[in-house]
Amino acid sequence: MIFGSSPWPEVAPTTAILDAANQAGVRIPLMCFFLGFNEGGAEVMGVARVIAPCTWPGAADPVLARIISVVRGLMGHAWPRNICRVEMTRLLLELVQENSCGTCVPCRVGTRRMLDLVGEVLLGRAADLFILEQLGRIAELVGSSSKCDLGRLAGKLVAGAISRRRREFIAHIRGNCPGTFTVDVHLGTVVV
Amino acid sequence: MSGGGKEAQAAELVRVLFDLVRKESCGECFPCALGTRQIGAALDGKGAAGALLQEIGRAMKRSSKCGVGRIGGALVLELLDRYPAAFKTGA
Amino acid sequence: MAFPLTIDGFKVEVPEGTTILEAAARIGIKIPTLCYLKDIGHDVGACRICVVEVEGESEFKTACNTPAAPGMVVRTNTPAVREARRVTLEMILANHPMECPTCVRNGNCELQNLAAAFNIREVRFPRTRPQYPIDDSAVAVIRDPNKCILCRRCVTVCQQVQTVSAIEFKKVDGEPVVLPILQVPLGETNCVQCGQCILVCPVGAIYERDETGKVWAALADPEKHVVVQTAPATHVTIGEAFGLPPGTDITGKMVAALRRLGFDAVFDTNFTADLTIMEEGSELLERIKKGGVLPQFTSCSPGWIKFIEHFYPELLPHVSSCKSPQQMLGPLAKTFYAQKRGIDPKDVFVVSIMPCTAKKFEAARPEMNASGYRDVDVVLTSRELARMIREAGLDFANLPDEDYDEPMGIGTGAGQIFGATGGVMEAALRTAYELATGKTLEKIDFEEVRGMNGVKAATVPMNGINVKVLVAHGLGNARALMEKVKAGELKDYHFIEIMCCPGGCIGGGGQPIPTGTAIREMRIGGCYARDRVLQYRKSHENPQIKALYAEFLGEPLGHKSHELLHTTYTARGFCPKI
Amino acid sequence: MAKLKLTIDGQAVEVEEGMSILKAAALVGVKIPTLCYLEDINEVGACRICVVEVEGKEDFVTACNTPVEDGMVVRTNTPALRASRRTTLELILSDHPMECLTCVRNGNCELQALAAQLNVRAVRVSGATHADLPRDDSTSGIVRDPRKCIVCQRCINVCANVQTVGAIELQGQGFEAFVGPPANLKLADTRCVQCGQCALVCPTAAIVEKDDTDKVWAALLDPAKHVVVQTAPATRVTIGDMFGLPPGTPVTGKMVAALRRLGFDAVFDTDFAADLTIMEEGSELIERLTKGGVLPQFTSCSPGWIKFIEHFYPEFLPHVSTCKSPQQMFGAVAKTYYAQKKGIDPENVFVVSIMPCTAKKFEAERPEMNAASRYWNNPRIARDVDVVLTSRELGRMLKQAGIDFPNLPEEEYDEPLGLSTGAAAIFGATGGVMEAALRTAYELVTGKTLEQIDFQAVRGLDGIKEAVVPMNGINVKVMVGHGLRNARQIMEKLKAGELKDYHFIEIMCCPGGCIGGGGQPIPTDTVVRQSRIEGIYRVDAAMKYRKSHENPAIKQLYAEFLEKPLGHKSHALLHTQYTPRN
Repeated sequence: MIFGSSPWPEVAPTTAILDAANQAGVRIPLMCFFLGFNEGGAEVMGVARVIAPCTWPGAADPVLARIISVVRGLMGHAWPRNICRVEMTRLLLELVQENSCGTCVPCRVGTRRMLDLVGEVLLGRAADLFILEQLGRIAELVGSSSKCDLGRLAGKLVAGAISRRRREFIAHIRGNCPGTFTVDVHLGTVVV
Repeated sequence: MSGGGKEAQAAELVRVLFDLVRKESCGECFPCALGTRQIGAALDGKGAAGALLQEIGRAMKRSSKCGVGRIGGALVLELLDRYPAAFKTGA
Repeated sequence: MAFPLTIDGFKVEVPEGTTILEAAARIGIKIPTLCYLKDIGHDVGACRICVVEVEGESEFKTACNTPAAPGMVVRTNTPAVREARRVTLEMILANHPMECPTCVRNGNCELQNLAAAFNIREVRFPRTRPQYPIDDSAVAVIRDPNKCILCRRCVTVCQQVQTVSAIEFKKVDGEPVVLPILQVPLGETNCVQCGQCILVCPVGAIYERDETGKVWAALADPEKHVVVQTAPATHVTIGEAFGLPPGTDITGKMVAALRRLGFDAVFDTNFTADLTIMEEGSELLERIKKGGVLPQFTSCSPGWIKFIEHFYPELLPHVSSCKSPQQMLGPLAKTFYAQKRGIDPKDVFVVSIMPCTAKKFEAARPEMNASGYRDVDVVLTSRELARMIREAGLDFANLPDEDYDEPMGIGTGAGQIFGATGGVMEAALRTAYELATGKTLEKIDFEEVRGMNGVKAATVPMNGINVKVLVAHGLGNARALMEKVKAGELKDYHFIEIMCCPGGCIGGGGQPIPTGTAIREMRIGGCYARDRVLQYRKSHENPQIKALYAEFLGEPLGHKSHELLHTTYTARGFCPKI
Repeated sequence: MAKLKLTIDGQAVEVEEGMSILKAAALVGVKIPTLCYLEDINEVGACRICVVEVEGKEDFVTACNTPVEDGMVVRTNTPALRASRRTTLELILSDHPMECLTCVRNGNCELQALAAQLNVRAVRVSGATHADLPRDDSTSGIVRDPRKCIVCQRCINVCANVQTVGAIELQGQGFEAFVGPPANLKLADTRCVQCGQCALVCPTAAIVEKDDTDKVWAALLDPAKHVVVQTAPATRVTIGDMFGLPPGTPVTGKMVAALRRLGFDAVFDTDFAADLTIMEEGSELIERLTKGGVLPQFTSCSPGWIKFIEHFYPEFLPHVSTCKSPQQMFGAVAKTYYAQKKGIDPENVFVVSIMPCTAKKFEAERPEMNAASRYWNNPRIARDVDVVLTSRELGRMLKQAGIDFPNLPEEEYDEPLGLSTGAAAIFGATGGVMEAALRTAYELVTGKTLEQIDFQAVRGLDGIKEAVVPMNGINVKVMVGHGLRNARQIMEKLKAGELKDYHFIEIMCCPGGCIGGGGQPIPTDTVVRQSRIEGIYRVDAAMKYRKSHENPAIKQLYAEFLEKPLGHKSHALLHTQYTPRN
């Protein structure tokens, strides 16, 4: 199987796909959720407008190309429905921060602030739902005002996640994760 | 009496004197109103120390509107001179 | 008697009574000050920033309130003086919230300017004051005691100039603090919301309630038909926020700016000022004819109305029953205008641009719903409008001049001078004379009621009666007149104009900061200059007013007028909520 | 050029192709707020404050660097835009130290002003900051405080493109991105020439001059010290900026009065030393011309330029005049001739310079700038110039002392180092040193009186200017460049052997010359520079003497002390040598 431009790494049979992807230098899970692969047809259409792999103008960008190729590689593969969306959001933001050129304010500071806020949500440290408003507000900005497609993509994906998966964010804020795995404990246990 | 006891006594004396000034301060002019509180904080080990306190003392002594602040300032300078250790408690 | 003294080695000759501060200014030395404010006579020497060395004195002297003396040798910039000033300022800064970028006074703050001038790069002291809650209990005036530096200008203006004494300086739990009397929230005191305290506050410790958010929201709401009215005094003051000289007539630019902000119709409160004259003039003539309560008091100034309700409720029958121009335009917009344009009145949203914080209180009075809805939805002060214009990035000074919209866009010169003390009286006299005598008034400038004198008087013969009038501005002067009315000394007077704020509305509490005596005079000049150049200068000649009566109201003091344009007052007494 | 029609906030406007939305909006009275934007220098769209809505585009675009298109429908002030701008600003403020009241740019800070303009009343986001980034005060002239940096990149672009030095770059990625020298070097370890153009364009206080005012206050206090001050040519038309006077207003007399009120014992003029420079440098040129020295000769007044050539073109150092800059000539003369004349122990003479320039701080600290010490053979005389203050620092001292600058009387400089000519005044503008040199060289070489003394060809803001002046049968060819990008172009031509027939080249480090120096009041932009240049030539036109060699105080100095240009004492005190740097 081709994973982006590089072949699958050799891994032990029980290795989680997440770990395998990580070894290949790619964070996977975020995209499957964000692209709505498990969300049913309507959702796929809805999000595909934002990041249709073939038409996305940012495909020339090496980072986006990598993300897109990951997505392509996963097309057709089943993915657990009950994966933790909040953790995915965090992974996405981590990836964006690692790759942000740091030139424009929304992407440089905004994605970092979102990353911190999502971290608070995951750790159950958010005091109340105001944090979601904050996240939404920054996501809106990053999605509409960033200089390049990387930031815009991240902002839109996070904004989408918050509005569509609000219930799951709220569950985290109240101290429980509705997904079958949470951050640290379950990350390695998903086997495809 | 041991040196420590003397210093503790001095610290107590400084505190009592300063509480008096603080209570007397009408709060109307800034050097006295703010200065007494800064010195208070220093005595509680939470504020400025050393040369900074001297600056406050000088400002109080010469800039204050009435005698309370002026005496307060003079007192700080005097006490800093005689019992410097009293101001170091906890600082 | 002039005498010489020496300041920083320079000889200077000054007359007796000159302070060291003024003497130094003569030779190009601006001794720094912070609490001093000459215009309101505030020279308590609290901040001690203006200390100087005087030869032969061991203590520093405060330059703001120490008179120069013959042969005095003063040094303003010695190391000891610099150190003392610096320590004082640093201790102030230690207690001051470091939140300049988000402070309403950012860029217009005396403490910020002083800190810049003093070159302070570090605050070496800890905070010593406790944290206080923000008091936003009052409709218009909000206090943040954490930013207060205890200069006590607000106390002086409230106690000495306005004689309201809603706030005081005292020690609470050993901490000096400025707070409302009886330590209750400001909204529960006799504060008249005049906002003079805001004008004198050097920092952001007292400020108007910012309601620009509500207006932005209404402008963005496609359902709403948002109309705006601009008070007479704003015509000559908004420019100051954009660097134009005080008193510059910016009417056309203001209209252009409001249109660019997205208002659906731009009306002029000057129009309803003319309407007020029609109603209030008719009321006066009726009182004189039918033996009503005299003298009649004007009712345009909401701070004054709240003042008389608190302090002289027994004199309320003297007050004209006419609403203020702002509150006349509100209901007309939601009845007359809505009807004419075929708009559902519930969708009409009325915004006022006012020189005044008390107007926010006035608009919120429960009885101000004559149209069946809140007559005026949001009141913005001049400062808030300037902020909106700035945020929208409008290049105000270079905007083209545009005209107001029909049918409430024409104001006469008489309406324009409502902005200055004496203006309502002059406008009323211009119209009352012609209505009462049927003759044309030749000399329409009533110079004797103009200007910054605290109380002004005039006598105007009309049809054999010598109409005697008085004009006062600033509540201290109002109080003096009220005491005379109470003592029965003003029985032969017919009409008294009272404006809450010194100088009238051009000196209102919502106006651009700074607002000092010199600036007030320039703005007054601006009002009369605009009066002189307008086509119509008498309220009853305003063609739109004639049309309004013909199409809608019928006649002054008629049935509809009573319903929409007149009101009642509430005796409140001293500190009503306690 | 083609005209395009578009609509901005409902108003139709017709503009030329290629114009940005920002400039088009200004034509209809809409000033779209900006932060990182700096015309022609920084149009990178980093801050995203100037975002606008364009009909048909889903995302916002930045007005500063998006060209207009025909039929475009632009909205600049929608609720979404206001929210976006405000949130962006909150993000910036969430990583900016909240210490306005103790900040050197308080009251002159673009971030502070923008926060006021956008009505930001709370910073509702918080989190990690760059508060732990260390201050870099390794250089003599420039201090960097990366905590206050908002990563607008203006400094990067002015350094790389206007000055072609490239000492600072964008480092790191994502939130960790910051501006600084590469490889975590200290600024002093880079090829930074300390011109301070970065400090002029910084919207906040992330790059500022090193503040030396405390040293001056201390010296003024010290009764043992005889504190003299010299004022650079360019300062007399710029200090007024800090007190609300229009740019370019000549304030010479007020500046003298102000300095006296600060307590300086003698107020002298760098212009005097500028006349001296012309005598020495002109004589050097004539000598090179007649004796076949290295030509073209380059001027040496601008310390940023000197450091530049030392770093980038060390092989051409023999072209540079050996004359010290006027500031350093003044210091050496003050501690020798003046001290001797007044009978003051030179150890106690303390020389303060008021300079338009941050690089002058570096120049004064160069190890070789201790001629007086060598002259008297006294190691306790440390430096020829003890402290250099920029125009901004002087402005701050005056404000601190409460001096009502605009209302001061006009006063005269002290004797004997206070007398100067119009030729010296124009040292402040690009082309001025050349013009001053030509006025004197012509008369010295030909022995005739120069009738037309205004050399218009070398004036103005064109990057490179040239002139040919016939003198005794030789056509003297001169060239003038300002801004280091232009200097680099000239050097490349020299390298290629294209300037063999040129005789004299003036280079100023900063665009516009010293009136645009890195120590000047902020803002300093092209319009301000132009006004200051006009001010300088007004000062020149009003002077009694307009040729350096006619300055009676200079004649007296040669008669009483130096004897003759390029003489023995001149060489010891007024000439120097240069150091090739990597």
